Parts: sequence; structure tokens; C-alpha cells
Amino acid sequence: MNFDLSDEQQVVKDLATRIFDDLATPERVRDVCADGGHDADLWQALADAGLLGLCLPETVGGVDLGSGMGMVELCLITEQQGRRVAPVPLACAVVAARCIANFLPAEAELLARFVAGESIITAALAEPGRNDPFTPGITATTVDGGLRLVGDKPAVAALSQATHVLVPARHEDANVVALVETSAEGVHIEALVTTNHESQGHLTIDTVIPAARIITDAAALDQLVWHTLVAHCAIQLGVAEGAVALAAEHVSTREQFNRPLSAFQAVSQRAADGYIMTEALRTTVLNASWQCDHGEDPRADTLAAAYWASEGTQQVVLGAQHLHGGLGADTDHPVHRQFLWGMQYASTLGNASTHLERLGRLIAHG
Amino acid sequence: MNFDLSDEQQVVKDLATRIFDDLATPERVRDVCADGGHDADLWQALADAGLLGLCLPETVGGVDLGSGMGMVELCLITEQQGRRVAPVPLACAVVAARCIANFLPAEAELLARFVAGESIITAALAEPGRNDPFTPGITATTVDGGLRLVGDKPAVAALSQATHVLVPARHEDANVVALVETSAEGVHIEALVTTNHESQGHLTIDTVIPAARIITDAAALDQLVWHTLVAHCAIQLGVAEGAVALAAEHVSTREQFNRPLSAFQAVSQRAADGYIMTEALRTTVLNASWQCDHGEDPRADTLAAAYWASEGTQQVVLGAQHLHGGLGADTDHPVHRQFLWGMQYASTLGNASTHLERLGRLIAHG
Amino acid sequence: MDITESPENVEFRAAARTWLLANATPRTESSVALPLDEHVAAAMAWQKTLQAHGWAGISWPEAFGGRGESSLRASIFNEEMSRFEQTLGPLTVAVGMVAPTLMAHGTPKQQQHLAAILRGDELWCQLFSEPGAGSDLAALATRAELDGDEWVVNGQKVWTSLGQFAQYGILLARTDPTVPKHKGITYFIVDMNDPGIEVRPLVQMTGHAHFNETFLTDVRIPVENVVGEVGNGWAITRTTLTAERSSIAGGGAGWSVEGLIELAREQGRADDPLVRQALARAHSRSEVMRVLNLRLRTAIANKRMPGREALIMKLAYARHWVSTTDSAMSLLGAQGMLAGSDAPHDESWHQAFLNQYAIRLGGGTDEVQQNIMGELGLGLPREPSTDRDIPWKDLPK
Amino acid sequence: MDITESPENVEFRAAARTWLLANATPRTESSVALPLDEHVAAAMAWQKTLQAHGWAGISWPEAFGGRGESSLRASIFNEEMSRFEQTLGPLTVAVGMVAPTLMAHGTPKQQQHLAAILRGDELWCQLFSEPGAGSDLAALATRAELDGDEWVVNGQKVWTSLGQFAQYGILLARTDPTVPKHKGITYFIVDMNDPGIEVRPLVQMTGHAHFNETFLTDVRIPVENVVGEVGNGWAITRTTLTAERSSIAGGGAGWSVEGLIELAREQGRADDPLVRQALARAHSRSEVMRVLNLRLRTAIANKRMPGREALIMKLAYARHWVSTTDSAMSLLGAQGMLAGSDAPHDESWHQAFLNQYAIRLGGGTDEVQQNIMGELGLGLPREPSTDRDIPWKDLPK
Repeated sequence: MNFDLSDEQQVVKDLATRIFDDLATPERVRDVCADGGHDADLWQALADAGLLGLCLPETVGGVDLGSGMGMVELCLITEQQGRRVAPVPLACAVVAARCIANFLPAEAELLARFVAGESIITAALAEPGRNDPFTPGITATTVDGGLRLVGDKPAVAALSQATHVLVPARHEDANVVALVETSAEGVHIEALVTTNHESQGHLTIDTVIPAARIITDAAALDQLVWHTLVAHCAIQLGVAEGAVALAAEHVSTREQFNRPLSAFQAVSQRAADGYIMTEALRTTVLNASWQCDHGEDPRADTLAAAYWASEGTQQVVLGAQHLHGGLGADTDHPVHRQFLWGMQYASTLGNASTHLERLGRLIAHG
Repeated sequence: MNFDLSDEQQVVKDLATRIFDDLATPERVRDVCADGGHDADLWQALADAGLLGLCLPETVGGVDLGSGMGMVELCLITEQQGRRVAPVPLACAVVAARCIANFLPAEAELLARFVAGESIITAALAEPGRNDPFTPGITATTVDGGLRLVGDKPAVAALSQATHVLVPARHEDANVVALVETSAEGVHIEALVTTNHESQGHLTIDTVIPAARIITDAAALDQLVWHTLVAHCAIQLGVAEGAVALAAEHVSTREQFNRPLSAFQAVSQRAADGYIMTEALRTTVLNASWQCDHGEDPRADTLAAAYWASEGTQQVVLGAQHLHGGLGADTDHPVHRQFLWGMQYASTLGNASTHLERLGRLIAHG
Repeated sequence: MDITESPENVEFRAAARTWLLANATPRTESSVALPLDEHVAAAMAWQKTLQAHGWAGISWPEAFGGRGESSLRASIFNEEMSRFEQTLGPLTVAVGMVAPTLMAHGTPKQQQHLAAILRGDELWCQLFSEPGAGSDLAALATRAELDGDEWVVNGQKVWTSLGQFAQYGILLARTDPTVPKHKGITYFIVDMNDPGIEVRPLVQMTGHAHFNETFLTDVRIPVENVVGEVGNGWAITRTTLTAERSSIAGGGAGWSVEGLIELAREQGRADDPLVRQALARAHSRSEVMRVLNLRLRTAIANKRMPGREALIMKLAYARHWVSTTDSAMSLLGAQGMLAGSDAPHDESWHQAFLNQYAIRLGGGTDEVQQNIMGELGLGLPREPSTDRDIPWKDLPK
Repeated sequence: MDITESPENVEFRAAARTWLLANATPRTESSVALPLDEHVAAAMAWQKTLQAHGWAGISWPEAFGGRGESSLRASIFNEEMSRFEQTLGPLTVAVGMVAPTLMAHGTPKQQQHLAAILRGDELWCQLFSEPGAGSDLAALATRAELDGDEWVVNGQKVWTSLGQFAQYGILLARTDPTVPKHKGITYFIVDMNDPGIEVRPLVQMTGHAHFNETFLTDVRIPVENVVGEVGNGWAITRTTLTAERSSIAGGGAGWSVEGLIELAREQGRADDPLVRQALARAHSRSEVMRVLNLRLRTAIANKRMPGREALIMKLAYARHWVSTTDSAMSLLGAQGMLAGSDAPHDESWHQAFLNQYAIRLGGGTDEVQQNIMGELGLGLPREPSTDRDIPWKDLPK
């Protein structure tokens, strides 16, 4: 047992830290968010640094899965993304690409383009209302040559930028996942405005997908959902870290009553609370990402992490914003983005209450 | 509209304050709680001062109901009881006596004895498990001359001291309330140890009650439950007040790091939180007691008050205890009793969650 | 004690509701949030309508053009009005803060503004906070120096709500740096059209520029625009801030609970036990505020300063706002994360959720309120401070 | 990173469980809580049994009679043991605090106590807090004056856990009042049978006298009983307190979640959505502690001081305790308010609920932990303090 990062993991983390620190500056993030919410330059830089292919097979230009790069490593990267609130669809896209690598090995060419940064793949997971991604609202019916998918999905990450989208659909009594080209006839995309200003789109679909692009293995949707959720938890961890760092700097430097704000316990204890919550969250996120790579059933661990990520990150970003006073809501100050991101991801693929409900069902019934 | 107490109400409050301050000293409370948990001397003093009959008809030695003395006044008294954590069954007994005055007017002699302090009446309201006092566990069947009551009830206030107990029972499809003599054959009483060391007993019953002592009007149980609950809320208000006062005194006088504890915001803000919560609670308790006397349906107001009383008082007494450090749990320091009382009443006749559940059903369905 | 609504007030409430139904738009039919300039114009027009129909200044003395009725009546009207789309929000500084301050401390000439405020002709802003003086407001550094019949003001203010639209401002400036910080402050009325005033909007994360930075360069204020005595600004500020706190929760919170219940029903979740707990909690919180407001109005009617009640109301309102919008976002699920024209309910819950910071900070942070309550309610000793008795100019900056 | 349990540790855990099943009583079959003296005797007997069967001092160096294995193994054993009735609770000071302190700072002669502690022959208590020195421990006023080969100690201590049963104590006393408060403190071993020591039990609201007041009158301590250097007691205290914090949550919290789930099933409420949320919250909290413990053991294995991890564990454990016992009381409803022999589950939830204060205060209050975390984790400046550089004797008392 060793909870410390391996040397290779530390290299990944350092590399990601450097790229996001260099490229996702507050000014750049502001400009990108005002203009579509997807940072194409940053995306290409991530591709050039090899980070998009890190968790994919060598055959498609990725690092061999055999070397053990997986969700732990992806989470180290998305944590840094969250810390700098960088608008790129990393979590969704890398998890989707891994799903294709696993279940549609014939799509090697697409994956090669993905690894090179030329093709963005996303997945349509969010469901309105009770947030259950395992009961897709899109239905599939058997037709000549494949399945006809009909329905719509709100809030798909980077849909306007994506060349492909994985679409879960209900087919008879089972769920399938279809690989859909966003440029295909019958695929309609509408860009959405979101709380954190990342690119998202509303997908409306009525098209036929050939059988070769349909995954019928139920494990595919499981992997998509749980792994995306874990990668989101890591984003939230980073968001919380960034918020706490900004708050600590603010309260250490801003003076009132002739002393730094941090000399008032009402302030310092709230900042310390944020730090404690963030460290607790780090613990569960690392554990959940490890279980995704190595465990038998990552559900309980992922839900525990997702609960802390939702509930804890909201508390942390709210506290950090509050400690900034009026500055905390000012779009000229970066801390407001930590707030918006914390809130956005706290309601993506479920929220604190739905995570608890699912976890409660798992553990109460043994 | 005038939220201030009337002159008469202020007199009642001042009288109660004086009696409890004089007689329910920490030393006396300690001794009584170590020996049965009922202060007979204090009970007699309350009777002598006219406080037991305050909300009863003049015909039985009480103040005329027409003068408007009712639940508001009873709550002013039980608030003072809670402030001094005085072990007497005021809430239950006065509400029970008012119920008898309303629904069994033939029992005037019993009421006269009650007003004089010679006879204690209680009511068996608490139900184990989900805490629903409207589904009594005792069943009544029709027999010659009355009803035969069979069953048991845990946690009846001052059962060992009471001469009479009002027992709700299920009779066919309705609830009835029976006036039972505790000395009757088939009535078994077992004293219980409780968290706050007030006298309580377990009632086991298998006896026949004559029809003249059976109340079939469903309003009786309603009144018993809602009025007792409101009087308990006022006890909790007093408990919270007492806790906050003790905490304020402690943190203003105890020094650490060469200043009073209250000079640390982590301390002063928690004490202030207690004060704010207590004042919010006062507001809802006064409102609920007023609605019991004058409103059409006191349920929603009572449940809102009961929620704050449970949740809020627990927070307040926990905070007050915490601010006392190790002293807070020491039986030589009075603050531990505020804690024990706060916890006891937070789970009597429901708890925060069950109050919310009932209130939620009332308001969500309109 | 008598908390029943008197027959006269029941009648007043009914009359208010009848008039509002005929002249205003119910809140549930809310249209897309207006751009800020239109929002301000609408509020001023609405105040004009209220005045024209005799519903303005309900609790203002008749001498100032009001109806001279109880503050309870004013709050009954506000409660009814809170269920409609129309709002006087942008006039909070003018109606809720400047007016009570001028009534108490203004000269007859200054009090002439009252009629204009009542008519909806004047929008006011508050020039109190500075980049270096927020919770520690008395540390403010904006200087005013006497030059003949005029004070010459230089400095910078921040969080000036709607400063870009206001005709007048209430301004705190330091007129004597040689005395301790609380003692050298003067309270001014300033004309926002003065050429020395530059207002720079700050965009908040709601997408609106509600707040501004205000730069004052050689702004000249006639001596007759001093409110109260020179150097006595701190005391007058207290009147303004207490008025602010009582006005924050003035309309009650009933509308928000009704909205939440409506949302739960619409989402088919009114029977979900978890949702029911959230609804019941919201109702309980709103009940505290409703009844606390009765206590506050009783205090005013009986000529007591409702200091504690206003502080508790303000804190309770902030907590209610945070918790209720949080419940709404939870009910909306993933949809709640859509913004702008994509947001459900015309973005109203979304905007309310993002605006929570303003409720927590307005009228002083929650922490400041709690400090005051500790002193006021519990007699806790003040925190030790090193700067109360030192001349302002000698304090480290 | 590798958080899988190694095959060797899996085997170790299985062996521990097998041995415990054969030699201990599962926690769910708990009998009525023992009187305190019997509780202490049972713990000492259990330590003796562990020692006899080779399960004591798992992570202690072999030189001190231990097994010289990893601290992770010790915590695996504690996790397994937490599911049984047997507890080493009363030996926390001896095993969890005195032993690590003496290993790090004791003289060879002082370290002879280690063998006796391992055998369960010695109960120790901690004489740190005073009526005037709690969170501000360094303000302690108990004086020790050198008289030949002995220190003569006078003063009063409080919250001495199990002081009425202990043979030895660790004592902080002021040996030099002329230097600032942190610098004049010395750390002693004291024989609790010294005639100058009077221990007066204090009864807590649990009904037990876990804590005591201790009066020291001309207590004579040989100079060889000074731990570390004279005047260096504050630094050594830190070793003791960090050890205390890591030992508080040492056995994990899994047993409490299992107990809560069991209780929910027993009350027929495992399907209630509200209850399920509470169970899931408890599980999530306990998971944080389980994994945090892996981080803590990794730090120890890699020779880093697990300061932050221990602080967070301690805070998390306190919050878990409060919240979990609260959920249990809520599940028990009115029955939860019965005490003593009338309480359900042999009073175990009731006692745990009432004991929450001890978890919150032990090893420093939550607030103290948060202050340290603010400094340690965020580099926040310390609160201004007026007394760090003034000789202790000149401080106002």
C-alpha cells in the first residue's frame, strides 16, 4: 500500500499543472468563455503534450493501457483543469474515447484523430429531471442496417465542437450506446448558455446508425457514466483547491481594522474549513479513481466521492466567494469562476441528494 | 396587532420567573433529579400562586377562560420552567386538565383538587417508533358499562406522581380518550430513567373505564397533542434561553490567551448564533401558542414552531455546552442540564424530521 | 398580545390586492429579466404609478406627502406587492435608506428631495464602501476639505449600486483626519452629475452591472449639503444602515416558498419525502420572518428602535435565500445549470441563486451582524481593537 | 500509488480476525456498560491477553518489545478490533500517547515503562489542562521548584481522565516563570501514589466519573523523571498531542456505520429515503476517514510527520460522531430518550450520543484544530497575540 503518487504520476501531474498554469490564465479563460466556451488552442496543446492519448492504447497513438495509465491519471489532469477553470471537454472526451477503444476497436482511425487533437468526441449523458443517466430518453428501434435513434438530450459537453458523440439509447429492454457523427443528417445541435460558460449543446436526433457503430454491451454505459462522474469529481477537487488558494491569498493580504482579515477567527476558520474539506475530498477522489482502474465495483466509492464533490465543493466555493466580499461576484476577479464551476458540476450527472440516494440504496440493502 | 405582552401577561411571566428563580435553584434541581425527578414543593408553590388554575374555568378554582388566559399564558410559564430546567409536569398536566374541563365537565371535583395541587393529572401521548400520537397503541373494546382498555405506553410524564392519566385508545375506527385512575386495578406503573432525569413512567393497562369517563370527541386528542407540543416548544425556548445566558456569562468571564473567550470570534459568533436562534424560536412559539388560542387550525404553526424548537434548541444547547469546554459535561455545572433537556424534548412527541414531514404534507398538498 | 390582523388591516390588505391585481403583473407569469436600464426605468415608473394611485409613502408622515399610516400597513402592502412582477428594488436606497435619514436628520431644504423620491423622480445611490473600507467602514479615506462655501472631495468608492443611473448619492467622507476614525466623518448629499464624478460599471457574475466603482476628483459640494453636523456622519450612518436592514426583508419571503412549492409540483416531486422536508424547512424559515416582522412593526408602533429584530430579519432572510435557491436548483437538476435564455423559468431561480452573495453582504456581512448581535443581545465585550482612540492620520495605512 | 491491500496484509487481517473471533466478543452482542473500575480492569486484562498472544505493540520497535511492523498493520488490527466488545480505550494515554513520547524523548530508564505498558501493567493519566489553561495550555500555572535532587510541585490540574485509577501521570509544570510562557515548561513523569496528590472525581452527564480534578501539594519528583530537557516541555508536548490526534480515530469508523445500518433495519426503516440519506452520509464520512488513514500510514511509512492528516482525521471523527449518534437518536425516536437500564441497546447509542463532547474536546477543541490547519495548510498569519514574548510572571493573571 502506498498512497503517494508514483514518479510517472507525478510527471503527469506536473505536466498538466504547467500547461494549465501557462495557458489557462484568467484573461484567456474570460475571453474563451465570452466566445463559445471552448479553448481550442489549449485543447491542441493538451494533444501535443500527449495528454489526450495518455489513457488510450498505443495502437491509436496513445500510451499503452498495459502501462497502467487510466482514471487515476486522467483525474490528476482534470484536477488541474478545475483549479484553473479551463473550458475544455477533457473529462467527457477522454472517457468517451476510452469507451470506443474498449468497445468499438474498429474505430482506431477516429481515435488516432482524437489523440492528435483533430477530432473531439463527446457523450450525451445528462438526463433532465431526476438525473438518472441509466434511463436514456432517446429510444432506438431496429431498422434495416442498424438502429434508428429518436429523441433529444439537453446539456451535452462541447457538442458544437465535437465531431462525434456517444449517445445512450433505450433499445427494447436494454441500453445501447451509439457512436453518432454530429454532422450526420437528422442530427440537430443547438448551443446552450450554461452557468459556468463552458460550451454545451442540446442534441436532437432522428437518424439511423449502422450496427457497426452500436455498442450493445451494458458495460459501456456503466463505464461512461461512472468514469465521467469520477473525472468530474476531480474537476471539482481542483475547483475547490483553486478557490481555497484565492481565498487564502485574499484574507492574508486584505486588511480591515488594521489587521489582515485572516486575523479574525470568523474569517480564518472558514478558510481553514475550506482547506479541510478540500483535503477530505482529495482523499475520496483518489480512492474512487483508483477503484475505477483496479476495483471490482467502483459504484459505492464513486458515489461517496461524488457526494463530497457536490456538497463539499459547493460549501468551499461559497465560502471562498463570501470571504472575498463584493469582489467575489465581480467578473473581473477570478474567484467568481470557481463559484460558477463548483455550482455547475454539483448538478451535473446528479447532485448531492441523488448521489446519497443511490449510495443509500447500495449500502442499506447490502 | 400588538406583539408585545399585555400587562396581565407580563404579570404572569414575572410571577413565574420569580417562582422558578427562587425555588428551582441548580442545587434543588440536582437533588430532585437524583430522587425521582419531580419537585413536589415547587408544584405546591405553583398551585399556591394560582398558576395551575390560570388557564382553567373559575368554577374549579381557576381563572375564567373568558378572561382569555390560555396557551399563550401557559407557554409564558413553561418557558420559565425550561429556563431553570425545573422538573415538574406542568405542560402535560395543565393541558390534560384543560381537556377535562372542556370535555368531561362532570369532573369538576378532580379539577378543583388539581388546581389546589392535591392531584396530578397526566396524559399518555408518546408512541414508540415513528412517534405518531394519533395512532394509539392501546385498544379499547366495548364491554358492559364502558370500554376495556388494553395495551401499554412508554414514557408518560410524572406517571408515578399522577393520580389520573388521560389515555388515548383506538376504539373501532376512531380514537377515544379515557380518564384513568392510576390506582385502579389493572393499571401498572413502572418508573423509567430518562435523559433529563424528569419523572416518567411506563404504563401497562388492562382495565374497564366507565362510559362517563370516556371522551369520544376527536377534538380532545387533537387538543391534547397540539397543545402539549406547543407547551413543550415553550419549555425548549426557555432551555435555549438559559443555555445562551450561561454561555454568555462563561465566555465573558473565562480568559484564555489573556483575553476573555468572547474576544475570539469563533467563540463570540457561536454565542451570537445561539442568541439569534433563540429569538427566532421565541417568535414562532409565541405565534403557535396564539394560534392555539385564537386560530382556526394551529397545526402548521405548531409544527413550524416544533421544528425550530427541536432543531434550533439542539443547536443552541450543543453550542452552549461546547463553549463551556470540559465544564459543559460536568454534572457540577448547570449547563449540562440545558443540554440534557434540549435533547430530551427534541425527541418528545416527534423530532425535527417528523415535524418537517408532517408540515411538508400539510403545505405541499395545499 | 394580539397578532390577529385587525379588520381595518384585513380590509387594507384586500384593497391593496385588488388594486395590484388590476394594475400589476402576477409574479408567476414573469417575463424574461429586463436589461438593467429598463429595470431601473420600470421601477421609477412603478413608483410614479403608486404615487398617482395613493399607494406611495404609506407610513411616511403626511408632512412629507405620505399617508401617515403605520409601518405595519406599509409592510402589508409590500407583502402583497412581493407577489407581483413589479418591484421597487432599484429605489431601495432612495425610499428605504435616504428618505428615513433625511426625515430624521435633514434640513428643510434637504427634505425637499422627499417629494421627488415619492414621485419616483429621483434615483439615489450610496457612496459608503471603499476598496480599503468594507466591514471596517469607519476606516474610509475619501477626503473632504472645506474651500469657502464648498467641500472639495477626492477619493474612491466601490460597490455603488446603480451609481451609473443615479441622480444623487449619499456620501461619507473624512473631514477631520486628526481625530479617531469614527469621529472625523461627515455625511453629504452629492449630485452625481458633478463633472468630478466618474462611475465605472463592474459586471457581476449574474451578467448584470449592478455595482460600480466611483472615482471622485475635486468634486465640489455646497456646505448646505451636509446632513447633520460636520464630523457627526457616523451616527447618522447608523440610521441609514438600520433602515437598510429592515427594508431588506420588508416584503416577507412568502412568495419564495409559494414559488418553491409550485416548482416542486411542476416537477412532479411534491410527494417526495426529501422534497417535502425542504419545502417544510422553507415554510418554517419564512414563518419566522413573517412573525418577526410583526415584532418589528410592534416595536416601531411602540416607538422602540427595532435594532435586534432588523438584524435577525436580515440574517434570517440571507439564510433563507441561500437555502431556498439551493433547494430550487436541486429540484431543477441539470436544467438548473442552464443560463440566460436557455434557463427554465426565465432564469428567475438561476438569477436568484447567483444573487445570494448580494443578500449576504448587503447591509453588512453576516459576520458583522453576528458581532453586533453578540454585543447587543448578550453584552459580550467588544473584540479588542487597537484603533478606536488613535487619530485617523496616525493609523498605519 | 497503490491502495490495494497487499496479499501479506490481507493475510494479516484475516489472521487478526480469526484470532479475535476466537478470543473476543463481537460488538453487536454488547452487554450492559460496565462500571468504570471494571471497564479499566477489563482493558488492562485485554492488553495482557494481546501481549500474551503476540498482538500487542504491532508497530512498536522490537527493541521495545514490539513486533516492529508497519503502522498500517497496527491500524488494520485496530480496525478489526473495533468490531469487538473489547477495547483499549482506558489505555489511550499509556499506549497512544506516553509510549510514543517516551520512545522519542525518554531516557533508557524511563523507557523501562514501555515493557510494563505493553504488558497492561500500567495505567497512565495526563496532567496537562488546568482550570485556567485549556485551549491556552501554555498558560499553565502549576509550579515546580528544584530542591536538591527533586522537583517540588504545587498546583491544580483538571480533566484528568481516569486519574483515580492511574499509577503514573505525565505532568506539565512551570519550572521557569521568568521566561515567556512557552519556554518555561517542563515535562515530568509523576507517580500518582505520591502522598501529595489528591484526585477528586468529577461526574459527567453520562453518569460516569471519567474525569477528575487533581490537586498537587508539595509533590516530590526525582530529577531523573524529567522527560527531555528542563524548559523544553512544550516541544515534547507536541509529540504527545499529535500521537493523541492520530490515535483518536485509529480504529476507523466503519463499525459505527454498520451499527447505524443495523439499527435502521431493526427499526424497519432501511427503505425510508430520509434514513437512506443519513446512512449514505455516514458511510461517506467513514470512507473519508478510512482512506485518510491510508494517507496517514503512507506518510508514516515514508518518514513524514502526518500532521495535517491527523488533524483532519480528528476533526472528521468528531463530526462523524456527532452526526452519526444524532441519526441514531432520530431512528430511536422517543425510546432514545430513555436512559440507564431502560435505554434500548443497553444504552450504547445513548452513551455515545452524550459522549460527543469528549470527542470534540479531546486532543484540542475543533476550533484549535482549525486554527492550526489555517496556519499549517494555508499559511494564514497567526492571530495577533500579546503574550508570546513577555515573561510568564509579568502576564496579567
